[in-house]
Amino acid sequence: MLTILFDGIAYGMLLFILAVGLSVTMGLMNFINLAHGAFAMAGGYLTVVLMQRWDVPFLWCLPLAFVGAALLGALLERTLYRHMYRKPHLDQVLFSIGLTFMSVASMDYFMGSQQQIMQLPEWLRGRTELWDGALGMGHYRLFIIAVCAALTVGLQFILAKTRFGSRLRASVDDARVAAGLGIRVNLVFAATFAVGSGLAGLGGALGAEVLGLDPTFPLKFMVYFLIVVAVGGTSSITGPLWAALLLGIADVAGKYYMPKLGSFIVYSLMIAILIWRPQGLFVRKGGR
Amino acid sequence: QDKFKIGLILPMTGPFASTGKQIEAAARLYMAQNGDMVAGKKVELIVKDDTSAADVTKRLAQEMVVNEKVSVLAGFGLTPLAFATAPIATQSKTPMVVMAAATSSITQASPFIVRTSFTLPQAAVAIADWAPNNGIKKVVTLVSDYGPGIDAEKYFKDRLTFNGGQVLDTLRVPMRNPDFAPFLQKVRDLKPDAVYVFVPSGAGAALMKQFAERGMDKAGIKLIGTGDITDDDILNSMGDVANGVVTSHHYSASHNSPLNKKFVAAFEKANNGLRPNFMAVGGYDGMRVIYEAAKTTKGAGGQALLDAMKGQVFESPRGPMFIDAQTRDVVHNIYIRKVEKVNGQLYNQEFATLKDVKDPGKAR
Amino acid sequence: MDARQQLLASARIRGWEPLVWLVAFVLPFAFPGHALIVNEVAIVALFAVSLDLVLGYTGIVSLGHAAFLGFGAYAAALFAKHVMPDPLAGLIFGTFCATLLGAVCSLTILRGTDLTRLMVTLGMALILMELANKLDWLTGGSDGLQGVMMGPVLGRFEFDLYGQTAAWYSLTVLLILFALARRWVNSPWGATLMAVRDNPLRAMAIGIPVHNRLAVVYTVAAALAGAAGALMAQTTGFASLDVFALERSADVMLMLVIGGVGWLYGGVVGAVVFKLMHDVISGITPQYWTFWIGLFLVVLVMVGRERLIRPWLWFGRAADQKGGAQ
Amino acid sequence: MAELLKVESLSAGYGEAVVLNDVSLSLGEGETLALLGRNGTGKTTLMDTLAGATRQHGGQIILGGQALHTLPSHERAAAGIGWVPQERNIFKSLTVHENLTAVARPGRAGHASRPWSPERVYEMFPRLAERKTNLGTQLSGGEQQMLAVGRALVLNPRLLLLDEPLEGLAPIIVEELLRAIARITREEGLSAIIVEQHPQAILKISHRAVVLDHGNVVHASDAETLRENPELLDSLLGVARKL
Amino acid sequence: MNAPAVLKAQGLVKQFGGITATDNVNLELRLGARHALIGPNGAGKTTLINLFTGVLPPTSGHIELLGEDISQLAPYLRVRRGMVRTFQINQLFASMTPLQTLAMVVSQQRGLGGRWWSVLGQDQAVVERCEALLELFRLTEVMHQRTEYLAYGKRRLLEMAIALACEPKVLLLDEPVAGVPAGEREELLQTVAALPADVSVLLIEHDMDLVFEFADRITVLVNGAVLTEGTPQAIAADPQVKAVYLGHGEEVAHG
Ligand SMILES: Nc1ncnc2c1ncn2[C@@H]1O[C@H](COP(=O)(O)OP(=O)(O)OP(=O)(O)O)[C@@H](O)[C@H]1O
Ligand SMILES: Nc1ncnc2c1ncn2[C@@H]1O[C@H](COP(=O)(O)OP(=O)(O)OP(=O)(O)O)[C@@H](O)[C@H]1O
Ligand SMILES: [Mg+2]
Ligand SMILES: [Mg+2]
Repeated sequence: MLTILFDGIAYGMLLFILAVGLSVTMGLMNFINLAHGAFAMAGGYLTVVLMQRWDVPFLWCLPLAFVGAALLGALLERTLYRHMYRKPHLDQVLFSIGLTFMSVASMDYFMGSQQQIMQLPEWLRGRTELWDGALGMGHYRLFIIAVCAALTVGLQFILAKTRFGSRLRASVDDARVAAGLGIRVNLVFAATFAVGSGLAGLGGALGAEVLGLDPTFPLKFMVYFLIVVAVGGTSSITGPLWAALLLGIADVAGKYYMPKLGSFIVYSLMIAILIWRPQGLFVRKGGR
Repeated sequence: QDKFKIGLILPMTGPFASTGKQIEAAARLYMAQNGDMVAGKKVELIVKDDTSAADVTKRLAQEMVVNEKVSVLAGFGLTPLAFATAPIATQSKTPMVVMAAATSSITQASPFIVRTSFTLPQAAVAIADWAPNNGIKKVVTLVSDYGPGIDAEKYFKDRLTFNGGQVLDTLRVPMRNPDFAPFLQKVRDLKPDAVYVFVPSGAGAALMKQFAERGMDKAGIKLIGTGDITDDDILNSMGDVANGVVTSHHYSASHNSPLNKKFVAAFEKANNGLRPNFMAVGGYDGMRVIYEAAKTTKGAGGQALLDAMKGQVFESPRGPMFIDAQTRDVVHNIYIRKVEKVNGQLYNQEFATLKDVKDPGKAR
Repeated sequence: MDARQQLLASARIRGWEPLVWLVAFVLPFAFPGHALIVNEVAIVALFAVSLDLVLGYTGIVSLGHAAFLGFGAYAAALFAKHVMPDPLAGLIFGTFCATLLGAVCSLTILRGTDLTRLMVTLGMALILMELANKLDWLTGGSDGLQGVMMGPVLGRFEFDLYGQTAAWYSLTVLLILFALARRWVNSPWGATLMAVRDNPLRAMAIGIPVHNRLAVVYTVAAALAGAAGALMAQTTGFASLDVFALERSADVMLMLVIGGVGWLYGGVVGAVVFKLMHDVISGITPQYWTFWIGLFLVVLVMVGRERLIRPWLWFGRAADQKGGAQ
Repeated sequence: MAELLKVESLSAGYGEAVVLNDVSLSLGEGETLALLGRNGTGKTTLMDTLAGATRQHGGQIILGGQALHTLPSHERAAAGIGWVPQERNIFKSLTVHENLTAVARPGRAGHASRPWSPERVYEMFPRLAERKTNLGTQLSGGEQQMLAVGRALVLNPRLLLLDEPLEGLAPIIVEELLRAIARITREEGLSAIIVEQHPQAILKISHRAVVLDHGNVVHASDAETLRENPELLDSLLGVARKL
Repeated sequence: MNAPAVLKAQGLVKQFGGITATDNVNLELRLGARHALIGPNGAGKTTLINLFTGVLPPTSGHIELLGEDISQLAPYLRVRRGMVRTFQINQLFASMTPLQTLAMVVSQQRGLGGRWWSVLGQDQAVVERCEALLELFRLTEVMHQRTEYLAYGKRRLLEMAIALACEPKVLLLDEPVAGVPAGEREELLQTVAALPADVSVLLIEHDMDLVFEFADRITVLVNGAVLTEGTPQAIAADPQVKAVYLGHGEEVAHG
């Protein structure tokens, strides 16, 4: 069934968009940032507020959500996160969970605990049926796929073709020596973190439509972000993309053909993959 | 003792936080309207967050009984939490007023439980009665895979089959489920007259959007369900996708009665324009039941208070209701409603009434 | 100090320890109204100690430790319901079941990075939760397992409404298991654990069977978690799906890290601090307590555990080691 | 010869612990300094401090008239420091080539000779060229050492800090490297500080020598003095003959 | 030279992708030997040790230890059969002190590692052995410091102390004295040389003074394959070895 395949791809792409920022901060910077969802939520709420209160068109909201979340990320990076890089992973977990808790409660306080719903523009709402309905594609899902593809290409280019990628990885491997060899570690980290947060914000803005948006968003979807990054491996951008696609298709197809198995499928698949390839499915050759 | 304490245990954080907020707000509204003195005692409301964990809920209840000496335990957003607390009510002979949880069997867990919300079978059966008479014979059910969802599925299916309809398939959606696509596609491929839906209120919006996006309405499939999916709390922001959806429930914010108009206005005023939903009315009526019972017993608690709750008959914002003295469960009208735009706002407009519906779960 | 004393020092029972335990046991008696929270703290403390064995002593991060807690809880509850209501027998049964599960699951965590282990353990817990949901004829599904009636402890002490019996029961189990665990990690066997955590490659190169060590620790930790779960089910007379929830695993990890990993008392301290703080703050603001807990966590990490407990360090040596890449 | 580096009453350490007290030394352009001392006397700490990777408590570091001690670590590289840390610290998730390109800087203007580029490093260590795409962790010990040296060179520094650079290199490479250092310092005006456990090997190519003990300079002279005077050297290094 | 072989490699091959790091190596380490393995950087010396100890699985070939084929044996079991190594790049237990480390290793070695009811350090014999080792490697004064804060040279010493604490029958040393000051190196290697005559040692080292002083036999490895094997005198004179490894400098070593 082509429609199921399409839905699976779209769902996978959505997971990817939400998780790609995390694979930047966690995968590339080796920082366990469980507050990732909070940035996504910030992007989502920003979009909702812009659309509802100021009637900003949806397409404009996306870059604004990116920029907003990125600024927030940069601000927090400069004030709080940068003290955390050298701490053990467990402290990072504690810290970022703390931030998540704070963001959840604050959002609840300022925006209320009910679901936020946004209205898409007309042209994103329709649906195209091909071949007598054998393949039905929701326009919004098509849109997500397109954005996602563009993002992947862009990120991959930056990481593979510019020195930024290797400087970043060098800083992560050994910040002390990287700085001693002239890499502006602080700047590299701040920029990366901002981009990671921005991507989260963008993901939140795009995902809120399908997933819904309420103050528990960061906690509710944390598991999904983590699954994608874990299965995809933490050393590239394409890894999480394939992982997200795989999981998306498996989940949608599984629920369609074997609805009784419900959510067993994703979890079992994840465990099986991780036991088989403990470094994740797609890792840089020989590296870690 | 010159205080009459009510221990209100609610989900104040987490995915069901809006339930807790609605109920707390309604309870406070009731107190504001009716004064905080009853039978010469000052009413004190102690609110606790259940954190969605059964052991914590039970401990909180136990502490409130033991330390605070509350006369009534109230609230309870989720079925297992109510079940976990039930033995405390029995052991300490403290009446326990369930204001939200809707699984049928809760009231059987302890003779001290009284319910003022509703039961899912009540709503499910009502729409199952309505559907076959309105051209809906073949239905696929789509429910969340947990207690209330399974209740909703079972009672709907039985009654629809009894009424000569047919349930083509029963789909259960896992609780953690971000995307309804595969389930909706399945429904679409089964080509029923309608899909009957029960999901917790937040997820309802997402579901309805995806329903519309998939072009299901255009394919001639109707969306029906219990009122949870067109929750007044968020109905208005759902937009066109909700327009025209038919559901059955015991309460709509647009219920046409002076009492309700007053209630809605007061609630919105006190809560920044937030519209009360069926949770709020459960909390509001719960407070009413407690207040009136306390008046009867002159502030005494225990068995006497419980007895004074049983059999209360009164006019609620939802319409007439009473507490069945036998089952301690709520009996009220169930309305069939359709989402419509009124003054630019979406409301569940009631257009048919089933009178005095008892919980079908206890009928057999 | 000579070498021998130095080695033995870490295992020596310090003066404050019996005192602390004594206070713990007196609490339910002195404040009967708070016996319940003592019980709950004792149970999560045991749970946290169990996590400390894997996290603190072998460095395996687990975000699914609730799998064992939940398994122990359901096993004990079902045992009481269908076999016999005696708490001790149920405790042993629950622990035993969790141990078996731990032994099986230990095969999945032998390889991999922090992240993979995090996810594999988490996945296990979520699958168990789904299972418990689907097997509703046995477990009561999402309504929870009802009808659990517990007999008196040792045939004499009934569980009372105040929760005193429950508190003493849980504290006793905690004390016994804690003492055993403590002895264990200070043994030559336990020292090899630290080696495995610090550098598995070298540990292997001095003849330590790394996988075997990890598997055993994980299994033992599962047993402790199962015992905690059994206690929980027994003292509340109820088991529901939330025992498997991610929040449980996450909370216990938070507690442990708050108290500090790798010294067993960390779990206990963390449990006390976290639970009490939670109770107090959520009593004040049931809606927004997460904010304050979150703030606490952030401050704790920013300021540092040490300096929070001993503020005079604020003016002393900054705790950074080789580093300072500015 | 113009003075390039001037260190004055430098004290530094880790955290609050002070390892170096009051170290002063100076070095001319194109000169090589042998830094000697027993284990744990603070040689590495001194090198790391010059590179800005420790905590400095006091004193001054002046490189070519520019105050280094006020600069953050990464700007010192721009000012002309090229650092080979003792434990090599190859970036493990980068390939050999990326290790070089990630930090490479263009040569300084007004420099006669050909600036250091990855290509020039490969010429010096052909072995690295063969392992261009290996990750940092997939190198032999000696290859890592070569890479660490190469990585410092592509910064096109004015002052090279070599912390036990010969350790783990085959004798033939050692010879090669020593010759190369001698040549570079001579021809390109590069200065170097070399820490080495084999004093004789480096004293031969050094102009000056400094001996550290317990974080203090206990001896400073030209290299020749120590080279010709092995007893003095032994006594300074306190070569132990027990065990 | 007819002592029995304790460690034997037969047709050992290891490939990393396209790189052949070990190329059909046949090597015998005889009982009580003081054998040195030399060769240019990247010749595959460390890889060979990794194959012996089981850190890497061989692409093909066999390894025999004390007459037993151990090619498939788990690394820790090889250690239990008496083969112990040191690492070229320190592999230590960062959060433990040298004393704890050695106590743990010695207990493990004496079969107390499986005991969970006694306390580490309770056994007097273990403590005495630790003290002797600390003394021998001049670690006594730093025995209470966390390993990660030790100076590099001290860590190097600890690296060796750990190996000796395992009481090996076959000892594989991968550049053990790199980072140790010149004066102390010889003494350190004398300690090794003075090990009981039934302990066989394979040493990798680039400091030729030490190698020629220490070894009674030398194998030269180039590009993964054995170039030649012989007595120190023969090797020192071999023009091929000079060309690829020793160099033509006025002197053989840089000492
Ligand atoms: N990260 C650290 N934290 C605290 N103290 C340290 C740290 N690193 C080194 N030291 C201490 O600083 C002193 C000097 O160490 P340093 O590494 O500078 O010595 P070194 O002369 O380079 O010795 P080696 O010849 O062994 O390399 C030592 O006593 C060591 O214990
Ligand atoms: N994991 C790996 N993947 C790819 N190549 C590797 C890997 N490990 C080692 N190599 C390569 O294999 C060759 C042999 O390495 P090895 O470490 O055995 O050399 P060595 O003889 O010990 O050299 P040195 O004297 O410099 O320590 C090297 O060229 C190295 O680059
Ligand atoms: Mg040094
Ligand atoms: Mg080597």
